Amino acid sequence: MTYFPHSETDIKEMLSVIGKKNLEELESPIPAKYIVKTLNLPSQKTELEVNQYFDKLANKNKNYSTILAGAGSYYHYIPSTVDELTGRQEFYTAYTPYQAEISQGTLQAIFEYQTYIANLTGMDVSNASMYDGGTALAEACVIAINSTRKNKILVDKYVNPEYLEVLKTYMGALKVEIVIFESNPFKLDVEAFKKIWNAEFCGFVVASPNFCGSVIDYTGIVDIVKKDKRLVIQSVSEAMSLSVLKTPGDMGADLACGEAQSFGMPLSFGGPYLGFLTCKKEHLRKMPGRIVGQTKDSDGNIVYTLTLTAREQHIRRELATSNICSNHGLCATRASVYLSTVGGKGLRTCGLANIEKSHYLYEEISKLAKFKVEKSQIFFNEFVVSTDIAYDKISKKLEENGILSFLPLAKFYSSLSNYYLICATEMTTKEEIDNLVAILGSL
Amino acid sequence: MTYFPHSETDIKEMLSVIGKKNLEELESPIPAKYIVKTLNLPSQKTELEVNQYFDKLANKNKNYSTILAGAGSYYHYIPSTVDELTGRQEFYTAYTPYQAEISQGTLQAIFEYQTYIANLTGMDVSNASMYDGGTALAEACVIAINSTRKNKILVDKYVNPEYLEVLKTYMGALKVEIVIFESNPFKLDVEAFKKIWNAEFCGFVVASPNFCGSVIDYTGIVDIVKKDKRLVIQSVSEAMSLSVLKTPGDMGADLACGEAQSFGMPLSFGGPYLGFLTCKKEHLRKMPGRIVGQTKDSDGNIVYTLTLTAREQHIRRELATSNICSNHGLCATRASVYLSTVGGKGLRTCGLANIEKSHYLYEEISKLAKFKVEKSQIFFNEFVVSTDIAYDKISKKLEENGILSFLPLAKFYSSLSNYYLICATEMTTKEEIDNLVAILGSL
Amino acid sequence: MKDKNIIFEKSNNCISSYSFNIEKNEKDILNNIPQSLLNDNLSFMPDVSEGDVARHFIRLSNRNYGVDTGFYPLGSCTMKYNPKINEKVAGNPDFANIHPYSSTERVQGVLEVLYKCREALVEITGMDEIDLSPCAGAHGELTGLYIIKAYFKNKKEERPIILVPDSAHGTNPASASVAGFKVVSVKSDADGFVDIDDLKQKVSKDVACFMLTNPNTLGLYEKNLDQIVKICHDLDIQLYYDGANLNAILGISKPGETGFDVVHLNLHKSFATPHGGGGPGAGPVGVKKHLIDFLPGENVVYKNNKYSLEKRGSLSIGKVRSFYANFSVVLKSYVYIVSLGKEGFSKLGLLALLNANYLGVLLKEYFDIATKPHIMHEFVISLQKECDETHLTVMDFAKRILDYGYHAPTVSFPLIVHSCLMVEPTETESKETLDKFAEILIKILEESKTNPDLLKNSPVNTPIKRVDDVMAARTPVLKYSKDE
Amino acid sequence: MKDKNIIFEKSNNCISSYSFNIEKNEKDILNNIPQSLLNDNLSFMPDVSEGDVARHFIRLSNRNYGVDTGFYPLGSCTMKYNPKINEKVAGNPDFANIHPYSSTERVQGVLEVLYKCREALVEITGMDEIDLSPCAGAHGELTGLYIIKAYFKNKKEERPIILVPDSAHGTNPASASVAGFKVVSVKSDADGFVDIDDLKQKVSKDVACFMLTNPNTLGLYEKNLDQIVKICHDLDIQLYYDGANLNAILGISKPGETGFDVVHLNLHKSFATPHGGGGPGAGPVGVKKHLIDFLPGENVVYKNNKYSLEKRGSLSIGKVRSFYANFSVVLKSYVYIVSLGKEGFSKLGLLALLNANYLGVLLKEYFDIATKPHIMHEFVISLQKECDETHLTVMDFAKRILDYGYHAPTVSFPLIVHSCLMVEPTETESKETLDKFAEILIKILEESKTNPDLLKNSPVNTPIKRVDDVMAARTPVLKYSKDE
Ligand SMILES: Cc1ncc(COP(=O)(O)O)c(C=O)c1O
Ligand SMILES: Cc1ncc(COP(=O)(O)O)c(C=O)c1O
Repeated sequence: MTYFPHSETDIKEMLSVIGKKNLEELESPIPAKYIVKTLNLPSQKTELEVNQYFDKLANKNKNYSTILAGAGSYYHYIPSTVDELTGRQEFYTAYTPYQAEISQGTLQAIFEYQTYIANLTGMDVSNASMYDGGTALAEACVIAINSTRKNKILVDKYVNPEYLEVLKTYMGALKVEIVIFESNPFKLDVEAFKKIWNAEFCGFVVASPNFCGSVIDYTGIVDIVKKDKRLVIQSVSEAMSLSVLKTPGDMGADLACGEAQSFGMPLSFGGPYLGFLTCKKEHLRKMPGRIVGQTKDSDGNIVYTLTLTAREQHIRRELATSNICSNHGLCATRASVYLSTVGGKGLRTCGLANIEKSHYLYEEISKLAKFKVEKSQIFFNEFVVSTDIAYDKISKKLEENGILSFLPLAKFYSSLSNYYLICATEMTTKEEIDNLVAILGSL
Repeated sequence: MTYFPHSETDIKEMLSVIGKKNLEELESPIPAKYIVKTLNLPSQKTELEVNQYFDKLANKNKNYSTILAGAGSYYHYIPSTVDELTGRQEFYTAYTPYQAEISQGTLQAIFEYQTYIANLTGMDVSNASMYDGGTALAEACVIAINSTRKNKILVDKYVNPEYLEVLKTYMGALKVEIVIFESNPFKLDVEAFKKIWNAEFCGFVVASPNFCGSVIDYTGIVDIVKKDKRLVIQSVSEAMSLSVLKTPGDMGADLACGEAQSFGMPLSFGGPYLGFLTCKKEHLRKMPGRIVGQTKDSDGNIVYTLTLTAREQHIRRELATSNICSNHGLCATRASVYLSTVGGKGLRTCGLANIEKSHYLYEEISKLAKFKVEKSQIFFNEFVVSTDIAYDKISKKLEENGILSFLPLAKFYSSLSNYYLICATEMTTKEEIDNLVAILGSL
Repeated sequence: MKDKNIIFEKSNNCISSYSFNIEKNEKDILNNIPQSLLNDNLSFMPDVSEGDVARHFIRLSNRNYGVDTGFYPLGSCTMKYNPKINEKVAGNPDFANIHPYSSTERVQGVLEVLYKCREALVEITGMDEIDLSPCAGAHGELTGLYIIKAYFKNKKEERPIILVPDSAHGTNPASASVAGFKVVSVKSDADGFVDIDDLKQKVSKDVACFMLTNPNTLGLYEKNLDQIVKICHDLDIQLYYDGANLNAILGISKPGETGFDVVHLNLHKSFATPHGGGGPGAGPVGVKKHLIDFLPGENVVYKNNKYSLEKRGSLSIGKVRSFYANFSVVLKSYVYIVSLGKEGFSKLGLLALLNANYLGVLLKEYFDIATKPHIMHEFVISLQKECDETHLTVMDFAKRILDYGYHAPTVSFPLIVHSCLMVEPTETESKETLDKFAEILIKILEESKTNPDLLKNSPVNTPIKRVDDVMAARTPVLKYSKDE
Repeated sequence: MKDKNIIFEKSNNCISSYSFNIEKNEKDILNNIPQSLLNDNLSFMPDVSEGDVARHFIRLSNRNYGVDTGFYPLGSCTMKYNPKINEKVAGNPDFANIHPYSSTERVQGVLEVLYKCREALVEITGMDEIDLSPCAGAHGELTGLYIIKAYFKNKKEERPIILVPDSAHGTNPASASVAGFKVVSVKSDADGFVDIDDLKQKVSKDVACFMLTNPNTLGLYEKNLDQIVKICHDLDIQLYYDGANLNAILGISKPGETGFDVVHLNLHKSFATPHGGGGPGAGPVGVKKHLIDFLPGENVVYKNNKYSLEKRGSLSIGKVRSFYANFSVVLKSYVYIVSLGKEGFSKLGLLALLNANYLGVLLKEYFDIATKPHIMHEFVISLQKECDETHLTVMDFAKRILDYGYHAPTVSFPLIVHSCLMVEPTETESKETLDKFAEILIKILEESKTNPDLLKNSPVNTPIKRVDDVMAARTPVLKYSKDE
């Protein structure tokens, strides 16, 4: 299957207009020694063959029948409108909306996205998307570094470890020192914070919900950081929690960043997801990436356009706030469709369903003799379970039953060697929970 | 999940404008005794619940991994463009194109469909679709009856039996007598035909390919029927065969009708499919259903519109050529997209692939000791196999192996009690054929 | 006339022509079939790259108007919103890729859908049994009439006549005719109801059936329904309910409880499956007990924890279609039923009434609403006076509506009201939409007086201008040909 | 300013508000979380019926232009046709619904796709290894520069400088900066090639890397590439290949064989995955042997008949993203690769060259084509003279192009050509499309002389008129609020 609209006659005619004898003459600027004879690839396939080939590959995946795992990638319901409406070819096959007059669809959808995300995070400004939760955190830290001119940052230990790794990569190159705040997985110890904090840090990165699922009350440290004119950055790896939790803005954060995969992105083995980044007004000029603004056209109609581009790489080049160019715009459009479809009531009840299901699971597990939950943990849809049963035994049993759950926290934290992360969402059925608990009980 | 856009306030305001106190007052024309309190249906479900409910139902179906069966419902490849382009909401959620100025999409797609089908059947005129192959045959016979004023019709025995049943229902009500021409399943016996034929018949219905898959050369009887000014109607239950077979028009038929499910309709347990009906010019005024014609708009542009409506029920009422109103327009649009995507070369190679695969299967089966094929059978993608092995034994084995094949012809023809219908298409892989043959060999 | 935008003109035999894999060459493959039976006529077919095919059909779609584009108040057609979840479920390959001759064991999900949908429709209509096979409304009518025919045949009665009101939809008399009956029309009274006196004159033991729509095509609920039922049933005349207007009473009242013997439903209207620019629909037929034996084709039954298809008995009218039903359409409407549930259906009809009545009230000071007594789910505006005064046609009014971004109401139906527009908003339209639409109709009325040419030359904001229907019919061009 | 068409203004708290099932009441559920951590701020969210949401976004889509709408000659962006089969495969739930922390056994299909796609890209680029993790071109650049940084760090060399041509895309210097380098610009010569003398002056042991695009942003194949490679490699300066322009040489030549050490690809350009109005894309990075150890994150390996993800060694730069890759984007491009196969790739680049050269020839009599020596897959038109003469801006020309139903070429890039349009047709456009487009450009040129106001006031045939960008930036309104 190829996609070349030329007939043999067209090619001949075009070559003759150009004044070439054959297609190969067009290669002439390339030294002959660099011309490839033929690529060592399989032969062209018909669409039917392609389809059969990928059906076979897809069948090699064996999907779980139950997913009770999150850890930065959440199994939520995607309303039927999301694929249907975002799938419109006009959204799908457009480039970045450089020509506003024929790109109002993308522009308005993104403007609506910005409104949703800014409001859900309690901030003034959202950009048009980042790649993912990890890079969004790195870019947020760049803002903090640039606006404070400090080369050190304090980061909570229980920030999503994937994000932390990304942050280390980005900061390492900039020679920014990351200091880990060895906090408690379940709550923030203000006294410990006071001990480690000083104005040499450009800011503090707190995760809530953190990687253990805990909702963290960090209001106690906001004034401490603010007094030094440093920034509080909240990293949110489960955007669905914004449906019920106090916004980062209301908690006192200056920047919020994170992952909005939950707003309509399929699990898709980890990508593409939807990074978001929002800030209070005063940081606007330091924001990375595209931003859509409202304006008027020459008829006086309200319209939308890419704006404040003087921050960006194509204008500022090496002085730009970031190097990001293509972002995850279609994912942002998906989020717009998702949030518009579910609306306020849908988002709220979805959040409530997450709390209800996960707390039911928590209660049921807490009744099992061989498993322990943390009594004090405040969580949205994910929590920590500990047990002395060997991981292999649990994992084998769950695999046999087609259940993805019990992510071992030991992979990420040596201190949590018998601890597991477990998650329930609105997708989880009571039967699935009861089934899991029965299986655990039998171990 | 409901789809009512009203707020409670809207409802109140609207009621007050109308001057009603509550919604129930709007029911007043209906006698109170006929008002239902509440329907005995399950409770409203959220979209997530609906989705889970139907996922469960879908999982109760156990699809075959191999389909080597046709019999009026053919397993062909549907290019990715078909769902993608026909799925555009502007096509999907439109009504019959009564307002041509905002319906050019449907109208032109149907005009293209008419062009494809008229040409593929070698006829002058196609209507905008019929419900399916069965009703198309019945409507074709109505044309023959009305244009000859004869109340008898001669029908080949090996017309698709589903169509024959439909024909019996329609003709029975009109007191038209159906006489079955007890022909040979593999070829038409002209001498036998001459014996039974007379001018009391309004016409002769021949199937090619017929229900046994045989391509029938009926050119020998065309003159006989024509001499009496009666009509030859060819019923085609596998439109894909038109990719390689001489057109009904060229064979001498006056009317062609049949099933074009193969042009982009999924199997879908038998419907909705796509009936087609085409005719030579002289029968145009007797055609049932919608027809799209080319014309101009007031700017002089070429445009399309529903035309020749004076044949139809909404104008002619009881004198109309048919009662059909809604047809299978979107299926016709699917066929347009299908045929435009595959084009001439695609359709041709698809036809060739059907011949190649089915004849390979035929050859391989012919090598088996316990199975017999008909040496003289000329077929496109479907043929007849006979064996003395008990049906239950074959069927059990095939079911175990997830293969749908060997449809017992005994279900339809008592004379063919050990005969089975089997089909291979471009979808069939060599492995599937070899696998089936190996299984048959082991019986 | 050459249309440069037709797919056949875009063909250029491109090097990326679509193809399927064959191993042998064309000639060898074709050797399996005698030369005399082969064609060589695909040269008219295009060979266009996929990208150009995509652009072609996307362009066409952009020249089309659907419910998802905007308000579609096409009376009698119930153009309500088509939920996306219905499509998603129907697109599931475990539903879509099923051969109709699969073994019963492998299609339990399909059969359960059919069974349960039928059960739900029985409950909703108040009939005793439902058959899902008909492909559309008219096909349902035909099936219903076959059933009635078979019923009388079985009783050895000759009943050659079907009564239809003069306000009936064209399919009613046409179906009667296709079913081999003679049609006799029953007059409407001044208000638009069935004229009881005329009915009394026309009933007899020669009449097999009286076909009604209720509310009728003027949007009026038959006020003398009990009387009509009695008049008919006294002579064993079967009462037929054309379900095109069911939306008005959906969830409020059941045709089966008001005396109807046969009813057909339009799943593509009342049950929210997309009409697709002309079907596919589905027109299930419901009957009362005395007619069950005559239902067509097969029946889905549930026995010993297993669903299966069973051929009906010897009194059955036989099949009216190939295979069992328009399965995916039935499936979509079943998704709709499951979604709404009893709570949804308890509001559906009421909101359809609310919308029609509200819009009617907004318009009644300005327009002559033909259905004065009481509006149900739709109403008919007569523009007779306006047309007489301005020398405009009702079509001019309709076309001007397109200019404002709406689909026009149904034009010139029912036939008994001259120069009419039939407006059916359905329950899925918001107050805001109705307010705006009323405003526009009133504006157009104003325009018709101050600037009638605006209407005469309309539409101007549409992809194309006013279409010449006369030319289309006078010199029919019904397929494209390269040489013309 | 109130936009009546924004979703937030459509909200009316409708009775069909979407919801999820909960068993307990809200208060009881929220009891699980302290009051002080809860919000009460969703009142800004709309509650709109699904039908109105559908109409909203369909209306928006109708105000957008994609490749499927028409010709999109946006230079440097390679807006080719996005095959529908790619989307169909990626939509398969067996690919889409996979959690990244699934056990290796359950994701063999996913891993095989990743492995084989990587293998194919290694073959296509001539690099020794490819990493699939970066999310876009710029992200690939950053990753590549991190790798180079790590390489020199491992060699204990301090190399603070990155060279970029003055014609480079903005992401090149920006990425260098984000990667903690200093940027030094290398001049272009009069024809647009790298000025070798300037390069010679700027290279030193302080330079880590020279970032090139080849063909460069003018569409020129660097004629002195061998020399450039030698100059750089003599000082161990790494040569970086920005793959944005790979389409020109795809299937013709391999960057890995011409001396590049690092290359990134834009799967959303050269490999036909949809750009979606701003991503998601994927920007795989390829390197030569000496850099493999520094690649980021994890690696898909195949051992003992099993695919798995393996963390890379201690020299790795670490992760540049969460999880492994933009899987569905990689999958789509792999479908594309499998579809085209070696035969497809043997034509792809040549036809891209053919289209650009053909269009260039059609235009060169009328326009000043900045890339005189030889056009590859795109070319740059300078409108400096025309703008000077008519007092129009290049933007006026671009906007007028929209009026004829095309997307405009890239405007004002590369920066070294004043008032320029950069035109890239790609191989999926037909001769017919190119002929028509050339005709229109020539017509607009004529218009600019005879009726410049036409251009100044353009566009007029678009859904909206010319946008006021100054106002947008001066008083930024970046989110909707009800009260303003
Ligand atoms: C009153 C009435 N009856 C019958 C029909 C016929 O229904 P269908 O188009 O589904 O055959 C219609 C459809 O327009 C109608 O409005
Ligand atoms: C030459 C060049 N380099 C790099 C990029 C950046 O690629 P992306 O937008 O995928 O980050 C672009 C995209 O516009 C480009 O044209």
